[in-house]
This record gives sequence, C-alpha cells and structure tokens, in this order.
Amino acid sequence: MTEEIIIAGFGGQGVLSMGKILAYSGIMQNMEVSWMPSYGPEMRGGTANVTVILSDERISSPILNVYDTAIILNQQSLDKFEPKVKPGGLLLFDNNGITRYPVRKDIQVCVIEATAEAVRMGSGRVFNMMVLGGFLKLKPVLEIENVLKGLQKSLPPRHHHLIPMNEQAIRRGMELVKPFTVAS
Amino acid sequence: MTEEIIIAGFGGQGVLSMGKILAYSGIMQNMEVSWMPSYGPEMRGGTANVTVILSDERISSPILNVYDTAIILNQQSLDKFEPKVKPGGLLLFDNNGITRYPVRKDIQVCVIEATAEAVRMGSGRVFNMMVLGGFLKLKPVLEIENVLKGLQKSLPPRHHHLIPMNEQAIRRGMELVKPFTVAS
Amino acid sequence: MGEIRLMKGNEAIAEAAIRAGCDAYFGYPITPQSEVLEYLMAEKPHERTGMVVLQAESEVAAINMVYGAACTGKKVMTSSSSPGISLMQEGISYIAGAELPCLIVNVVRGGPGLGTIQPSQADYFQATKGGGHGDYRLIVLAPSSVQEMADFVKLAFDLAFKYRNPAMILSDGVIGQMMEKIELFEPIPRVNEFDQSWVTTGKTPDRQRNIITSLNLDPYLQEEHNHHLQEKYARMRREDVRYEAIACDDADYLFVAYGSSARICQKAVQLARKKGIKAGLLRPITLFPFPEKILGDLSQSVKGMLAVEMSAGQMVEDVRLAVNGKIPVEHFGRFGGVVHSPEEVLEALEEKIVKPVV
Amino acid sequence: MGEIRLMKGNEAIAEAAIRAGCDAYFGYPITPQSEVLEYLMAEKPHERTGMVVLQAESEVAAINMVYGAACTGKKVMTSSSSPGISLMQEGISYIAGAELPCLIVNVVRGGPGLGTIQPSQADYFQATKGGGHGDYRLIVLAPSSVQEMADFVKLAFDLAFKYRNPAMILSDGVIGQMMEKIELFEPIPRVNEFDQSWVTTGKTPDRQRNIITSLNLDPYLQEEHNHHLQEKYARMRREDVRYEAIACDDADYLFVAYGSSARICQKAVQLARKKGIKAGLLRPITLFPFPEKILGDLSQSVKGMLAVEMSAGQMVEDVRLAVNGKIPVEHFGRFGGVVHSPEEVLEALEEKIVKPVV
Amino acid sequence: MGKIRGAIVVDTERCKGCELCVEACPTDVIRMERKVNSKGYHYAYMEHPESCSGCMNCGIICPDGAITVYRVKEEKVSEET
Amino acid sequence: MGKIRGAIVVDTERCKGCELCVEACPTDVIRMERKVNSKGYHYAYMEHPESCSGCMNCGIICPDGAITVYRVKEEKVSEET
Amino acid sequence: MNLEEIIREENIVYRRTPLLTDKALSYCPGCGHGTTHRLIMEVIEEMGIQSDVIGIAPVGCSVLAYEFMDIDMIEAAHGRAPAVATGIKRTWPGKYVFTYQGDGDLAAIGTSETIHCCNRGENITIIFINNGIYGMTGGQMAPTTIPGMKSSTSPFGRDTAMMGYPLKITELIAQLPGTYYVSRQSVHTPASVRKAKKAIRKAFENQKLNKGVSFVEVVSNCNSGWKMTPVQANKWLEENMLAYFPPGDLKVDGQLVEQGKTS
Amino acid sequence: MNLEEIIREENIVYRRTPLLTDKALSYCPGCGHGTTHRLIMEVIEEMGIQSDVIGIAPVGCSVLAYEFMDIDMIEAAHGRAPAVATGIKRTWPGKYVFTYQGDGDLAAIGTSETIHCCNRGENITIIFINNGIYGMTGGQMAPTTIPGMKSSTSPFGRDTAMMGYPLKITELIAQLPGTYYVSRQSVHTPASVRKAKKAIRKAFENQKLNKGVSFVEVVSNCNSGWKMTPVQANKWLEENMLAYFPPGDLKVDGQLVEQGKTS
Ligand SMILES: Cc1ncc(C[n+]2csc(CCOP(=O)(O)OP(=O)(O)O)c2C)c(N)n1
Ligand SMILES: Cc1ncc(C[n+]2csc(CCOP(=O)(O)OP(=O)(O)O)c2C)c(N)n1
Ligand code: SF4
Ligand code: SF4
Ligand code: SF4
Ligand code: SF4
Ligand code: SF4
Ligand code: SF4
Ligand SMILES: [Mg+2]
Ligand SMILES: [Mg+2]
Repeated sequence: MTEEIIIAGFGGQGVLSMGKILAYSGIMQNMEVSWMPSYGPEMRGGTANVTVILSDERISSPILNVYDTAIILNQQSLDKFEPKVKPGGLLLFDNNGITRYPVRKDIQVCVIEATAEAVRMGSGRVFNMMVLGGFLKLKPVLEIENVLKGLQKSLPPRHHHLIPMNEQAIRRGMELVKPFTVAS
Repeated sequence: MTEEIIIAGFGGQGVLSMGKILAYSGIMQNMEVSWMPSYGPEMRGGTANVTVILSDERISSPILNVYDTAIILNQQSLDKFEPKVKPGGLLLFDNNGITRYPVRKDIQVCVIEATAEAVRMGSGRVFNMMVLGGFLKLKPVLEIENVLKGLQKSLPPRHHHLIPMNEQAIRRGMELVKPFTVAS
Repeated sequence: MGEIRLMKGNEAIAEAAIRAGCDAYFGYPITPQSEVLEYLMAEKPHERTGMVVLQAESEVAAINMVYGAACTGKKVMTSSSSPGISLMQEGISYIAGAELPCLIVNVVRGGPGLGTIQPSQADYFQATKGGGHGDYRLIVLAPSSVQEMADFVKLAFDLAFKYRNPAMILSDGVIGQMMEKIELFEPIPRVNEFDQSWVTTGKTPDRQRNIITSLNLDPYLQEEHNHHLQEKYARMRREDVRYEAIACDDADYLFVAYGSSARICQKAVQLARKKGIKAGLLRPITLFPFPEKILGDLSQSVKGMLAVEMSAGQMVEDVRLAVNGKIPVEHFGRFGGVVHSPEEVLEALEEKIVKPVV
Repeated sequence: MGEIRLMKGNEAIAEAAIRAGCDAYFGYPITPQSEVLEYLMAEKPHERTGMVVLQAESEVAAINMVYGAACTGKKVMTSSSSPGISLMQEGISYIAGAELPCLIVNVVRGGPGLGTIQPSQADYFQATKGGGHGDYRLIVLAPSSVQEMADFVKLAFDLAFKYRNPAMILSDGVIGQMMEKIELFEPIPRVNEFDQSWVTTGKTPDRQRNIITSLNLDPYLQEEHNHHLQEKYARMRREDVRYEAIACDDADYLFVAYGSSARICQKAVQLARKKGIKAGLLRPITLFPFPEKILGDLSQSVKGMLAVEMSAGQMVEDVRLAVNGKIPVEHFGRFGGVVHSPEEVLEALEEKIVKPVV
Repeated sequence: MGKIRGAIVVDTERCKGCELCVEACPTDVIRMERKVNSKGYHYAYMEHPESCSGCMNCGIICPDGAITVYRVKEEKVSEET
Repeated sequence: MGKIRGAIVVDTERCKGCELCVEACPTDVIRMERKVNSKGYHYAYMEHPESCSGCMNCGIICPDGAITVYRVKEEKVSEET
Repeated sequence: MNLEEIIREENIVYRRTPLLTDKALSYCPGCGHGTTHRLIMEVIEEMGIQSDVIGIAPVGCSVLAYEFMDIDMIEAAHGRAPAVATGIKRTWPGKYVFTYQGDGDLAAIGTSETIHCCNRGENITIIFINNGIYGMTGGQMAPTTIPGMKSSTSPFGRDTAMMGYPLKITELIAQLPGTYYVSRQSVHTPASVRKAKKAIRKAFENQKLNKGVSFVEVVSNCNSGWKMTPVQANKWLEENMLAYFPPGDLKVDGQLVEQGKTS
Repeated sequence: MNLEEIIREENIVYRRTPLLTDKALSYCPGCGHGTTHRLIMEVIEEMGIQSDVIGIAPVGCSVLAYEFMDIDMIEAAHGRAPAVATGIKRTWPGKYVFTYQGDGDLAAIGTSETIHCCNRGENITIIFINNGIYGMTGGQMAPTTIPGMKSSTSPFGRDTAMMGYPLKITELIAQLPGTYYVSRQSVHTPASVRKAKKAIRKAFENQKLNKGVSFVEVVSNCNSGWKMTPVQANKWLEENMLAYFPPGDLKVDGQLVEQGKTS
C-alpha cells in the first residue's frame, strides 16, 4: 500500500503539523513515510503545502507531480492541485472561502466544513485535526490508535493534555465529512 | 640572433635593474625582449635573479632551464647556475665572496672584479653597470649607443644626470673583464 | 535497533553530529539549513556531550573557527547553503592545504547569486573540483535520504580523519527539509581515536613542536606537498568510492543521479520498467572520489546514460569522462530551484537516450 | 603605431585599463599582482582620465564595490591572486547572476591555501566551471604575453558588455611579473558606448525604475533566468571562441596549453621539430568558451594530445571532453609554484604520447 | 459628541490587521472589522468617526500605508466651532 | 676609566647590522664591525667595553636576539669599589 | 460636518506616498520595515530627488525593498551594501546613494564593510533596521539580540557568557572620523516615527555636504521573530530594546553628542 | 675585573630565550617583529606555560612566526586569526591561545573577525603589530597608515579625503564589553620594550581569569616599507606614529582608562 497525499492551504492553518501527525502515525503503523514541505522566507502569510507519503515499501521520490489524495484548505491550493489528483483519487476540501468549486468527475470529491465547525466550537486550534479525521474516514489507511500514538509523538510533552481534545476533533471530522457533488 | 641570459646575485646588487637595462637596450635595437625575475616576499635579503632574452624573433618561453650566458654575483648563484650554461656558452662572475670557483671547461668562463673596483672608486651604485660592460665586451650583442638609450629609458628622468657616470662604469667594466682559467 | 524518529534531514545532521561525538559546530544561519544550528542550540549538546556550538558572525568566521578547532584534533563541522559555502572557499582551500579533517555540510539552493532558497544541485562543480584556489579535493558524500543525512555525518568524520582531509556532505533543500523515518545510531563517546600526533595543543617536552600551515614559500617544497595531496586523492579513488546500483544488472539505459535526484530517478525507473523500458539507476554516493570505474564498466552493457541533476549539467561531465565516448551520455535536469518530477525524468530518458539510440 | 614600452604584465594591465576607458578599479594587495594597484596609484588616473582607484579593505569588499559600480554601467575592474579570488566567489556568483559586466584579473599563484607566491595555473576549474555557487560562467581570457595582458583588458570589457557578463583574465605569476616589449593601444575616451538602458543611476521620469538583482524567490522565474543565462553561454560558444594554432597543420602530436605554459610549449614545439617530432600547439585563448570544436576537429588528424598546465590536471578534462575518447589525451605539468621547462615538456610528450601511441 | 474634524479611509485590501493604528489613535476611533479581506486579514475601520481629529497618528504608524487621513482646514473648523 | 661592570657578547652570525643596539646603549659601548658576516651584514661589537654597565638595553632592543649581556653581581661590584 | 465633506481630495493631510509602488509589502503585519520604507520614500518625495537616488537593498526581510520603492535599486549580497554603495558613490559622486540594512546584515556578516565604509567617510546614507533578530531566516539570534532574549538559536535566551554581548555598532560608528551624522531612532509610536523621519531627512540632506557617512539606526519590531502580536512587540521594544539601544542623536555635524544629551 | 671574569655563564643577565628556535629570523634588519617575538617567548618562558600555549600566525611578514617560536603554532588565513583562535579556545578552554597579527591582517581584511571575537569576549590574547603598512607585500597602505604617509599604494602620501582616515581599531576594541585588557605599546626604545613586555605578560596572565580578550597593540617600525634605516625608522615612529597612536593602557581589568591617564 502506498498513499501519496498533498495537504495545502494558508500558512497559519496547521498544514505542516497535520502532515507531521500523518507521518508519525504512519511510523506507528510500521510504514515508511516521507514529509516534504514547501518552504519560503519567514515572513508570515502566503500558502503552504506538504507532501506526505505513507507506504509499505521504501519510498522513492518524496517529490510528486500527481497525488492519490489532495487535502485542500484554500482557493489558491484548490486551483493548483485539483488537476494533480490521480484519476480515481480523492480531493477533500474545506469550503471556507472557496468561490470556485471542484469540477473533476474522474475523482472522488468530498467536502468538510471544518473551519465553520471550529468557529462554532470556539477552538480554531483543532481545525486541522477535524480535517484529518475527515480524511481518515474516507481513506482509513491508518488505524486510529496509531494516529493517537502519532499525535503523542509529534506533540511536545507539555501539550499532551490536549490529546483528548484532538481525538475528539478527529472523530468530529469523521462525522462532518461528506461527498461533494460536482456541478455538471 | 637569440641571447638567453641569467643574471643572479644578492637582493641588493642591482640584478633586476641590470636586466631591465639590457632589455630596454634590446628594444632600442629593435629586438624582441623578455625579462623574467624571480620574486619573493618583500623582506630584505636573500637571492635574486632575472632571465633576460634578446632575440630577433618572437620569444617563446620566457622561462629557461639552460642559458647562453650566466652573469653571476654570488656563491649561491654560481653553484646553482654554472651547470645550466649551455655548452659553449658564457659564464661571467664577480669574484667577491666567491670561495668555490667555476669548474666547467666546455664553456667560456670570465671574471670581473667589479665589487672591488666599485669599492675602490667609492661608488657602489654603478657596480652592476661595470658587470654589464664586462658582458657587452664579451658578447657585443648590443651596440653601446642602444645601451645608453636603454639606460635613459629605464632610469626615471630625475636620475638622467647619472647617465655619464653609468657610461663610464660600463666602459670600465669592458676593461676589467678577463678570462678565468678553470683549475684542472 | 537504534531509536526510530521522524526527522528533517537538517535535524538528522545535527542529532547525528551529537551522537557521532562531534566536538564543535560553528555556523551562520541560512535557509534551507538553519535547522542544523537551531536543533543544536535547542538540544544543548554542551550538556549532553560537551559539544561546543557557536553561532559565528559570518560564514568566513565559521570556516576559520572550524580550521582552528580542527588544528587541535577535534571533530568539528559547519553547515551552510550555497552563498555561504562560496564565502568559505578560501578557508576550505586552506583546510585542504593544511590537511585538516572536518565536515562541511552544503544544503544546496538555487543560484547563481542570491538566487532562490529552493533546492538545487548546481554546486557540484564547486564541491568536487574545488571552488577555492589550487589543486585540492574534498571527500564529497551525497545523501539521498534523511537516514543517510545522519549516517554520513559519522562516515564523513571517519573518512576525514582517515585521510586528514575535509569532507563535505552535499545535500539540497529537498533532503534538508523533508522528514522521514530514521533509525539513529547509538551515540559514540566524544573521544577521538584517530592519530593525534600532529595536533597543536601545546608543545609538551616529549615532542617537537607541531605546526599547521598551508604555506611553503619554496615552490619545490610546495610541489612536493601537492604530490603528497595527489597521492592521497588517488588513494581515495582506490579505497573509498561508494555508489548504489539499482536495477543495473539487466538495464539497457541508465540514469546517473545523486541525492534527491536519485530518489526521483528511482521512481522514474519504476515507471520506466512498467512501460517496458529497461532502465536502471547508478547513484554515486561519493561524488569525489567519483565512481568512474563502475560507470566505465556499465558503459559496456548499457546503450546510453542520462545524467539527471538539478543543474544545467555538471556531474554529466564526470559521467562523460568515465565513459570516454563509448556510449551516448546526455543531461537532463530542471534547475534554478525547480525540482524535476519522475515523469519528466522518464520522458527525458525516452527523448534523449532511448529514441536516439534505437 | 602605438607607444612601445618595456612593461611588466601587471603594469600592462593597469596602463591598458586607463587607456581602455576603465572607470574604476577596486582592489586589495596580494603578490604577485600588487603592481596593478601600485601602478594605478602612481599614475593618478584620476587626473589622467577621471578613473577612480580605491584600495579596498579586503577582496570581499573589492568585488562588491565592483558589483556596485557595474550596476551603474561603469567599466569597472578588480585584480587579485588565488586566495583573494577565492574570497570573491560569492560576489562573482552575484555578479554573474545579476548579469553585470566587469573585469576580474586573477594572477594565479600556487595553492591550495596560502601555498606559495610562485606562478601556477591551478585555478582553471575555479575560473571556468564556477568556483562560486550555481550555474554560471565567466568569460575567461588567458593571455600568454605582456602584450596580451594589455590587449585583453580592452577585449574583456568589450565581451563583458556584449554579454552583460563578468569576464576574467586568468594570468599567472610568470606573465604578471615578466617584462616584455609591448605596443600600447591608443587611449579611448572614458565613455561607455554600450547599451545603458538597464543601469541604476536614478529613475528619471522617462522610464520605469531599473532593478539589479540576482534574486527570484519563485523558482520557476529563477529557472527561466537560468535558461536565459545558459542561452547566453551558448551564444558565447558560438561567437566568441578564441584560440591560436601553432604548427598544427601537419602535426602528429599536439600540446594543448594556455598562458605561460603555452609559451613554454611553443619552445618545446621548436625543440621537438628539431628532433623530427611533428609537434604542434593549440593554445586556447578563451578558456570559457573553450575551443572544443577545433580540438574535436584536430582529433581527426593528430595521434594524441598532451595538455600542459601548471596544475595537477584541470584543463585536461575539457580537452578530453572535446576529444570524447577519439585519441589519447594525457596531462603533464609541474605545479605548486614550479614552472616546467621546455625540455621537460617535450620529454613528457615523448613519454606519454609519442611512445605509447607509436 | 465632539465635532467631526478629521476622517480616515482605510485601504481594506492593503490593511493587514496589525492593529497598530488602533493602538496609536489618541481618541479611540479605530476598530477591526470582523470580516476579512481577500488575504484573510481583519481590517481597520472608523468605529467612532466623530472622535477623529485628523491627527494622522494612524497614518503615520501604519506599516502598510493603508490609511489616508483627511482633515478640514483649521479655519474651517474654527468657523464651525 | 670607570670600572668594568658589564659586558656583551654578540652572536655575529645572528646580527643583521641594524645598529639599534648602538643607538640604545647609554654609554656608547657598541660600534659596527667593518667586516661582514656570511650573510653580508656588518655586525656589532664592544668598542668601549670599559663603559658597559650591563644595563641590558642593547639586548632588549635587539630584534634578532643576538646579544647576551653579562653583569657582575652588585655586591661583587661594591666589594671592588 | 459630515464624513463626505471631510473625505475629499483637498482635505488629505496624509496619504501613502506615490514613491511606494502599488505592490503589497511582503512584510508581516505590523512590521517596522514597512514604516521605515515609507519614511524613506516620503523624504525622497519631499526632497524631489527621485531621479538622483540609488538605493541598495540587503539580504534580510527587506531583500525585496526594490519591489516597493519606486526608485532605481540594487540588491546587494548579505552584508556588502556599504561596499556596493562605495562602488556607486565613487563613480557617481553627484547621486544620492543609500543602503538599507538589517542588523544581521550590517552588524554581523557586514561588520567590516560597515566599519571601513564609515571610516573612509563615503558620502552616503545608511539606514540600519535593528530588530534584534534575523527576521528573514526564521528568527535567529542577531548581533543586537539583547541579553536574555529568546531566538531560534538562543532558545533559552541570549547567554552573554557563551554568545557574547550585543554589539552596539552605532556607538562604534559614531567614533569614526568618517561619519558626519549618526542617530538612533525607532518607529514604534507616531511620535517616534515623526522623529525618525526627521533624522532620515537629515541623513539624505547631508549627502550634499560631502562630509561623510550619515547613519540612522531604526529600532524596529520583528513581531514574527519575537513571537508577539505587533502591539505587544512595540511595547516590548519600548521597554526592552530602547533600554539597551537608547534613541537619540549620537553625532551631529561631525561632532559627538555628549552622552545623555540625546535630542 | 676583566672581560673574561665577567663573561661567564653565572653572570648572564640577559640572553636569547631558548623558546626562540635556532633559525635566523626572516625579518629585515631592525624590524620590530623580531623584538616582539622575543618578548612573547620570554613571557611564555617566564610563566612556564610552553606546553599549554597555542599560537596563531597571520598572513603578513610574521607569517613564518611558527618557524621561530618553539611552541605549537598555526598559520591562519589573512585576517582570520581571531576566528581560528575562537575555534581553538572554545574547544580547549584550558589552553593559552594567542594571535599575532599585523595591521593589514587585523584592521583591514580581518576587521569583522577582530571585532566579533573581542565582542564575544573570547579568553584569548591578541598581539597586534601596527607598523602602519603592509610589510610583506611590498609596503602598501594599511588601515593604520597615517595621514600624509607614503606607501607604494599612496605614493603621494595618504590623502584622507580619498583614502579615509587611519582606523584606530584599538580604541574601538576598548569600547567592547568583551575586552578585559587593552593596551598600546611600542618597541622602539629599551624603555618601551620593557613596558611592552609587561603588557604582554599581563595579557597572558589574564587568560586565567576567563574575563575576555586581552589585546596589546605594539607600534613597530617597518623600516623596509618606510624606506628608512632602522634607526631613522624608530625616530620617525616616535615622532609620527606615536603622535597618532599614543601608547598606554586603554582598558585595565575591564575598565576603560580615562583619557590622558595612560600608564
Ligand atoms: C552569505 C549569506 N549568508 C546567510 C544568508 C542567509 N540570510 C538571509 S537574511 C539573513 C539575516 C537577516 O537578518 P537581518 O539582517 O537582521 O534582517 P531582517 O530580516 O531581520 O530584517 C541571513 C542570515 C545569506 N542569504 N547569505
Ligand atoms: C586573502 C589574502 N589577501 C591578500 C593577501 C596578501 N597579503 C599578504 S600579507 C598582506 C598584508 C600584510 O600586512 P600586515 O598585516 O600589516 O603585516 P606586516 O607584513 O606589515 O607585518 C597581504 C595583503 C593574502 N595572502 N591573502
Ligand atoms: S487621524 Fe488621529 S484621531 Fe483620526 S483615526 Fe487617525 S489616529 Fe485617530
Ligand atoms: S495600521 Fe494599517 S495595516 Fe495595521 S491595522 Fe491599521 S490600517 Fe491595517
Ligand atoms: S641590535 Fe642586534 S642585530 Fe642590530 S646591530 Fe645590534 S646586535 Fe646586530
Ligand atoms: S649592556 Fe648596556 S651598557 Fe652594556 S653594551 Fe649593552 S646597552 Fe651598552
Ligand atoms: S519576519 Fe520580522 S522583520 Fe521580517 S517581515 Fe516579519 S516581522 Fe518584519
Ligand atoms: S618588510 Fe617591514 S615588517 Fe616586514 S620584515 Fe621588513 S621591516 Fe619588518
Ligand atoms: Mg534583523
Ligand atoms: Mg603591517
């Protein structure tokens, strides 16, 4: 099994750490993993993305042109990565701020209103965990217990008390995610 | 005609300027010339040498391994360059401070007691001009008028009043030079 | 089994340095490798092993601090990225001339000039042919995974001390910034077991004074010294060439690629094989000494080679020199900070090698 | 006919700079080229032509002063010797990246490190393959006489402005320190007749602002910029290769040598011909662009080539690449500050080429 | 409340929501909009336009030059007072 | 003249004839030899040994460390006075 | 009077200078680089010297200054702007030349170029943005990081025993005979911004006098690197940075200003 | 008493320290480098620390210092000795580390390394030979060439308008918090040599205190570069160099010495 994922959004949306949790979870499941971020100068703002590969085999290229899954958190990223999902692949997006919606019909498109839910719950910090939950619901490539272990590994100890909250968010995300019907 | 000359001695003996006068004189005689010094860090002391080539043709290598003429002003240089005179070539040396004399018999060896004469005349500055005179006597590759022109060119104008003195020294050198009999 | 971690390549370098018993790190921040210094500062290796970590005022200062510590037999290193490494060229030439062991890490970014901070492999010439003045060589190791980023730190120190020669890890923004699972080697004590007879730590009564210099005013002595260096480089060529051959046995066509390009080519080999093209990959691990013999040998069995580098074509010259005209050797690479994809690389193989050769 | 003088190579560079309408010189003393700055200071070119001459605090400062003046369309130059040129590598990479015309003179001495102050040709790689980071090239001219030291100053500025690219005169201690008869070209006015539309001298209302930079944070733009540079280098290869062929027409064996080595080989050709060996000399004048085509052509007619350089073997790689395995190419050279003699060179030809080939 | 003497116009697309103008305003005129601009930033607006004296503090402190400050000429003001 | 209290020995091969010792000697002891050493330098010697006080000035100023200075112990001197 | 009556072209008392380009500044929200850019462009606008100004951007967050300033500009290598400026000013003595440099650029890697340019007394203007950190590369310790201050390479605070004291380069520069005007300012309040602008103006006007370097340090926040909001950052700046780097003129008309007598 | 009675082993009051090697110094006759070498070696001999000293030679006439000093030594790149010393001292805090540098080396190309090493307060000793010229390369102008002074690159005398003023780097260094002892001495008379030795001794002893840099400038002649006899050169030094570079302590025990109150 090899799952090639791109996660893309604004700088502050927790894109990189979502990727890191995925990667750590993969390790907990005895998989090979790679996590390759886009990087730029320090100044705040702009977009960020990370390519995560989970595989049972040694991973060759950590840089990809096409992906099994694209997890998309803003418009720019949607425009850029929708065409790069492999036929039959998955496009999962948060609809906050999206004005031009996905159009491809040869892939599975799902939406998760995680931003809205996070605002409702008053905890913006777990937004990305909800999205992660949505992804895991659609592609259960990782067992939830391994994800929790991965979470533990990737958070510094002083944040370990937040794990239950994160778990909750993941589970909430699993509930929230739903298919998106591409307009024809 | 090509004449390949090495002039070698102590740092302060005017080795480089003798070479320069030779080279300039060559130019005055419409020859091709090259002047290639040894060079080192600035600190006073040590030996100096310069390779001068005078030729009717374009000069190829300015760096030589063997010479038509070696003009030698101290012991170290004698030791080093005596073996590098071409068979049939000329070795001219000043005998001041020399303890180990030339031994080669396949070349012309001449001696000039220029240091002694300069001390006698009380003008150490023209010592090298005497040696030059000695050389020109033995190998009249340059006409004396061209040497005087060369002298004029190579001295800064403020020193032009010294030219007659230099000419005198050259002529004195021509008188002083004499064959050296190699011990057998 | 060693400890398993998810780490960035840059962090792996830093952690490996602590574990390899490195005595000192001197460096100046520059993207995409600042994590090396940052990780070290956060880890307080001073407390863990006694390792010294100092942020220098510049790359020029850093490489000369390395020079100093290396003179005393310490395992010492620096890291930087392209512009910073250019500034170190005089220092590197001195270190090579004075025969000092040390490790220099270059996490390459796109040039020339300020260029971009994105990954590149355009410092190959500088690393392998001597960006500084004079005839000298670095031992150049090209990791293609985070695991190798860690492992090569130890290897680099071993080789550097074996030869009393500076070693370079030539990496790039991809390997430096990516995270992978790695197994960390067990820490070794911060004790230097290599010959220390030459080091300058104070002349004790039992020995003559030691001198470290790269100067010989007498050119004949300097030539002798240069011959000695050349013999050392020849010995490296005999004893320490490293490479990885992937699917080369039955290959008709070869990718030759190092570092992150090799990772990408590995995928391209898979894609090619799926298409029925018998491609293989020869991955030089030591860029100097370059694996010229195996390439010469392979030129007997394959029909053409494609050197894939994120540069306008640098390593390709060494491949050509190794093959010496026997088969076609072409170059492909995106550059200036752009990373090629496996698909592009395969397409280039087909266009430049497979088609013309057939 | 121009003025005839007896001059040192270094002085010729300085005098030629004044006559070529050079606007500014920035440099730092180093043997064996300090006469360039000294001559300029003594000549007060400030009064003669308005040329600016400034002793910088270091080579790093000097090359960046050059960068600044070059941004404003001035004819500007610096000179140094090996260690100093190594320090300039970052700056040179910037200049190349920003596409600025300028002249850099390297009067090479023996390395690595502090080495010796005696002549050498071991900075060939650095000059031709980019000692700095990234994919860039300098136009590299190799004078082999004092006359060419002067003439190439003008040529270098012409080429630098033609391509908006830094040019280097790669000389050595022999050519720098020797005196020869030279004919000086007539002074040209200190007016720059090249395109000045890109220079940064203040944004006047009639145009957009001009920007000089080597930065492109976007790697795709940087790649585009790199392609533009590569095209420029390709054009140099088409239009501005220079070499001198001596006795090549009927040659069986070829010396390939530049600079002072070429002078020595010229004598070796004479000695060889006397011995009945039909030797010739191909002297690259531009080291980049390298005369690869003529060497490829000559590889059809000669039986072997000997690259003669005062290095452990650098240009020989370019000769091999040009010849691509067709005939044997070997290397000979004394190095580390030692200059080979014509006799040695001939002997090497006989040993390494004539005997094995026959 | 006090007479209107000044006003500001915020370039909402240029504003990055740093709130330095809020801090700098001596008469507490400015607040941040709950909406965000196309770059995702909350932007400044006059919450209490009547308090603005046109003192320019906000314009002067704004790193992004997002604020234009208007003030009616002193004589005008005095006329009205 | 005055009692002999000090003396110097010049390493004639090490001496470079700089004359700094001549200048430094408060009692004008030192002069330069007309002969030269193997490197061609005139070297220093005691022209007036009777004036030497053993003050060490010459040794201290000599860049080449060519001078050894001797002095008889003060008590000795006073004994003899 | 209502808003419409006030918001009229003729009532504008403050607006973005047209010498800033339309491009949005790449700086973080609240960063003092933006403010300082604006001040320089306002001074150039007011002096009417746009066509005679050549600016030099450093390597640092302000590396892209040339995208925002509508003047001829050059991007210099890290730390080398004073040498670049020298090259220009020497060949174009009639032009206004200025460098814009961060603390890493000017006081770490560029120390030598800074000192020697100032010592030679090049007739240029140096604007020195001191934010106590390497902003662009991710908040590493700078030569001006104050004792105890955290950065990504001093994560436990600057330990002066290990990392040395902050370098007060402006104080050193004021000592050099080649400097004519040396001032330290800040841009964290409207009042300080006004003063900073005056200093910058003076620094440009001095170029006409041909008397040497005019040097203005601008203490500024790097809220991103300091990990604070812009408002917090400016407060922290006032309380901590300014204590270490007190604002005021250090040298005026070639004369050192007596300590304490800062204007 | 006759000479034979005096010239006896037991009466030696001054002799060449055995810590100088047998090799003849490569310096020109009368050059202050030799004197200063001797002083350093005498101090090391007297302190009995030969086996714990690491010396660093610069690029300059003293590049070959390692041939004359019988201690472990390192030849550093031009200007980089303070960085090299930092690398050593940081890894061997218990050793005595010193640099020996010329004015070109320390105050031109090495300015940045000098300033930052001093500012970090590395516990080392810096001996700075100021002879106002680049001796080794043939007498070019140095940062410390005084106004009007001729050199091969200021053949008409240093023109301060064009070439800037001499850099009083020692004064700058005394300002830095990382220096503990800063002194300027000379070696042109026996008295000055005695003082210089005391300063050098202090500079070595301070290393035990771990308080930062001890820095001793030694004003010295380069008679070759100045084109004078050694005796003339030392007179010229006293009259001209010392006027510009007045001898005395600038900083003692970490405290600046009040101007005029030089000891
Ligand atoms: C030679 C070189 N070294 C290092 C870097 C990396 N670098 C870029 S910006 C920077 C520091 C910027 O800090 P500062 O000058 O304080 O500017 P700021 O971003 O804080 O405004 C560094 C180290 C570089 N580009 N070139
Ligand atoms: C990078 C570099 N630049 C220049 C030189 C040439 N160089 C050698 S010594 C020297 C100056 C020496 O002057 P100083 O430091 O004052 O020492 P001095 O000889 O006067 O004692 C220079 C410029 C060099 N070796 N390396
Ligand atoms: S102009 Fe003054 S009063 Fe008006 S909003 Fe701005 S800061 Fe407040
Ligand atoms: S200061 Fe400017 S950028 Fe910041 S909130 Fe106010 S208007 Fe917006
Ligand atoms: S000081 Fe020393 S070297 Fe100079 S003359 Fe006297 S003994 Fe000789
Ligand atoms: S010891 Fe004193 S008195 Fe004796 S020779 Fe030397 S300087 Fe003169
Ligand atoms: S990182 Fe700091 S200096 Fe850079 S733009 Fe952001 S706040 Fe400003
Ligand atoms: S050149 Fe000057 S500094 Fe060098 S040894 Fe001679 S006198 Fe001394
Ligand atoms: Mg900063
Ligand atoms: Mg000096």
